[in-house]
Amino acid sequence: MRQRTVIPFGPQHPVFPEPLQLKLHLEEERVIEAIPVLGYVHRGLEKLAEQKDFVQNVFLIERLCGICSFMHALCYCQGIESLIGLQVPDRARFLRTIWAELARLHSHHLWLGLLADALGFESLFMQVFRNREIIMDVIEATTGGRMIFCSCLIGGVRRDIPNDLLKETIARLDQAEKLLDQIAPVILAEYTVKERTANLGIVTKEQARKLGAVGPVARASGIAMDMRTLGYAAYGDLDFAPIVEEAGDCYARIVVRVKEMYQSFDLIKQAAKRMPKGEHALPIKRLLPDGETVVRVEQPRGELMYYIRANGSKKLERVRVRTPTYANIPPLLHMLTGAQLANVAAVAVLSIDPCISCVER
Amino acid sequence: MNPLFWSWSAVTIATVLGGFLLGGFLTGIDRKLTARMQNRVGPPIVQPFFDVIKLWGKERVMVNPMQLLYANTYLFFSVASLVLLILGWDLLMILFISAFASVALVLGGYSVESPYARIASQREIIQIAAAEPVLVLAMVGMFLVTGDFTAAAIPEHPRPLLVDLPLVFVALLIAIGIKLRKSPFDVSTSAHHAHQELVRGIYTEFAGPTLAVLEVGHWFEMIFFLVFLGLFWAPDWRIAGLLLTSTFILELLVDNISARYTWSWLLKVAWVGGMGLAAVNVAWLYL
Amino acid sequence: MRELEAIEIGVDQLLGEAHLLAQDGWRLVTITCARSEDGCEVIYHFDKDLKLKHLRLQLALEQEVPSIMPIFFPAYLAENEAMNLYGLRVTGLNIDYGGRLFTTAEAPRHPMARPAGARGEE
Amino acid sequence: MLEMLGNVIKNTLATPATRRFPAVQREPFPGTRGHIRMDSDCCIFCKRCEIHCPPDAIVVDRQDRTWILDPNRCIVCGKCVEVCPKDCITMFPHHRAVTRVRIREIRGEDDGRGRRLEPMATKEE
Repeated sequence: MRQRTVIPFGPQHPVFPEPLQLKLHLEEERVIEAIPVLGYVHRGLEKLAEQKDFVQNVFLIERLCGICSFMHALCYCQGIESLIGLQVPDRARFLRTIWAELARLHSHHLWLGLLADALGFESLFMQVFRNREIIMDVIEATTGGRMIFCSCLIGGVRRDIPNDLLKETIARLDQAEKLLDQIAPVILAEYTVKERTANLGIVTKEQARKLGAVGPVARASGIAMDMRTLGYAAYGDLDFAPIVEEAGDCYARIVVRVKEMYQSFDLIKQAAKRMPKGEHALPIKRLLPDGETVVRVEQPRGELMYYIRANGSKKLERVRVRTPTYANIPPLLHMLTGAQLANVAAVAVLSIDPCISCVER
Repeated sequence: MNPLFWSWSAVTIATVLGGFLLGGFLTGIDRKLTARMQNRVGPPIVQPFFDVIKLWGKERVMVNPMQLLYANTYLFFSVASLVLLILGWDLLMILFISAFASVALVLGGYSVESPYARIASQREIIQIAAAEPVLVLAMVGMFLVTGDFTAAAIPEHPRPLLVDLPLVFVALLIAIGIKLRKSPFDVSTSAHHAHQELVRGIYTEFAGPTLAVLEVGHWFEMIFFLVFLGLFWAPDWRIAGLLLTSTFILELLVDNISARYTWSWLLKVAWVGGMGLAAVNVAWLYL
Repeated sequence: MRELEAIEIGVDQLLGEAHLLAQDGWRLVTITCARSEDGCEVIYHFDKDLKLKHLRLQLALEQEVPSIMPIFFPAYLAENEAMNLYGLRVTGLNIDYGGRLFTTAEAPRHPMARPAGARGEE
Repeated sequence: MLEMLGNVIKNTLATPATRRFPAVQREPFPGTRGHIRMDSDCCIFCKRCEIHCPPDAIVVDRQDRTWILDPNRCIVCGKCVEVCPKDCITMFPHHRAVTRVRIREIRGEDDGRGRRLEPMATKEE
């Protein structure tokens, strides 16, 4: 019988920005079994959402997760809007799209930096974060916050992007895109990166279906599932197609995300070009949500689902959040089994881009 | 007391002081240059000294008392190998002593319960196995050229070693990349930043003054290998200096343009590439 | 009041319905558990080609429900969560955290098990 | 390996993108939500900010004529700025350092003709 080591991978580990613990049972350096230990950041937000009134909830829901906070607010607001039967003004729809794509951009940049760092590629990590800073600046200039946008509101958005600021934003994003042009070939073609990620943690199309993978994990396995094709916000008016790769390995997931970064730049430019004039928010006075609904949006990490039940009062009866990482944990465990310890960081963290505060809420 | 003793003592003291200062400054330059390559401002050049002073002032926390012994052994043998190299002793013995330093580090990693340190120690052994044969072959090559195993014989040789041993020099670049813990060869631990897979590898469970000892030991190890490379143009120290500077910058550049690789790849590169090059060169000298 | 278009089923129908959905290529999105005054409501959300289908289960308090993990493997996280937070009784789980998916042993047993609006168990 | 080389060389020659942080600081953008401040001169203690505040960071007492902000709870969302009928809460773009003290605004009694009998005071407790 070979010696088995149990490595407590996390909850504090340089590669994890968030506290997930994986109990890795190793034989030499090969992972035999991985067991996730959750609950380090469980805050009972779903219960808290029942205590606050539904407008205050927007601010609460946004703080469910740092990286994709805007997506949570967007999803929640869309749910409430459908319950009170409110049609958001056109300009608000386009502004929401721009912010959603900015959130995707900065999330994917973060992920790319962490990937580089996990591969021991310190200089690439620094380059990616330098680029991300440009995106963060754009976000701060347009919303007033760097991580928590606080810009989504039931009935529209909280602040408008004036046209001159929009122009400036596009110019800055062009600069960021140019810098990304320098880095993308490195991550896509660099020998060491490619050698370490190709043929790693393969999830076939069939397995991805069975394990319920969502987002880039599913798309890298050949499933063209992208909630943006539902046409929420302004996505119905913009031209794009889900990015799909067939290989299903770690490298394919990198390719999907890098391509999505370019896609986001493109979507923002499209939205800015077609930006309609008009109001950016509608008043919601004396309108109360009633009934139940399920809303879905595409987060940087995949499908986000909200189930909201209201009873015609200010307080909601039930808010259920299913975040993409929650759905991607079973595929992660599948990938980890049989992986080398050296690849756990690269495979585990980076290919599913875990967000633990989302999972535990 | 004979005069030889006094001159040796003087050289030893000068080496220890010089090695400490030079090692710290080189590490500082390393960090500054790395930062500039990454478009950052970077720390001041004397930051490594600040770091060591700060570590020295911390509370001494040890997982077990043996750690201190191993850390000190590592420092002692790193210093000793550098001193003996400067004194011009037998190269094989010097290599042996520097290997002692590495072994002390491995034992230090093994002496704690942390699985990270243990796995890193295993990898460090692989690193030693990858780098040492190249170094031995290099010394055999030096012997074949100068007819002597002592370091003192090299500067007296009429031609620079590089002329006779170009491939050995290239092989040594790989070995030194491993020894300096630079990407893509930083599998067991990394010189400046927390390692991702294994947290900080061998260094994981070292803290405070004990970690400071390891840091300083690494400075001496670095200087030792640079001086060893300098032997390749030994008669003229100016050209040797130029050679060392360019080697140093090359290592930094490679560190910044590549990701870390796995240990199996490291073995392949060191044995097939490094030893292959060195062996071809040595065989060519035989013929 | 806009109700969700959910198919109301009984506990004994659950596994059969789930089997049919699995054969038809549906993906389990998640399981929602909500507590009402007199019992517990469990909603299973499924997705196929961006279309949603919901199965709704009304349970009395303390009533057991079989796990659909053998059919939809990813169900185990949501089921363990419902066990932990709502005190749902799920039987036949292969990966069982013992009702402690998120909370530790000294934490309240089912922190969200009170009806909506009320504060959780102290 | 060589894909990164051009980038590295370019960086070495270029000026660094980072700044020496505590010494050199970037000005925040004009719309940044940095921190809120209350000008108690115009506060009418209507409690609207308290009611709307999502994290319950503001406590207003009509009797004591105090307005207390717990900066540790405040999420700087700006809801109070929006709902204030007198516009006496303002958002400032600079961030305030983390603090555990609460900020208490007290206003003395009015003499009925718009003049204060006691001077207004901001206390940090």
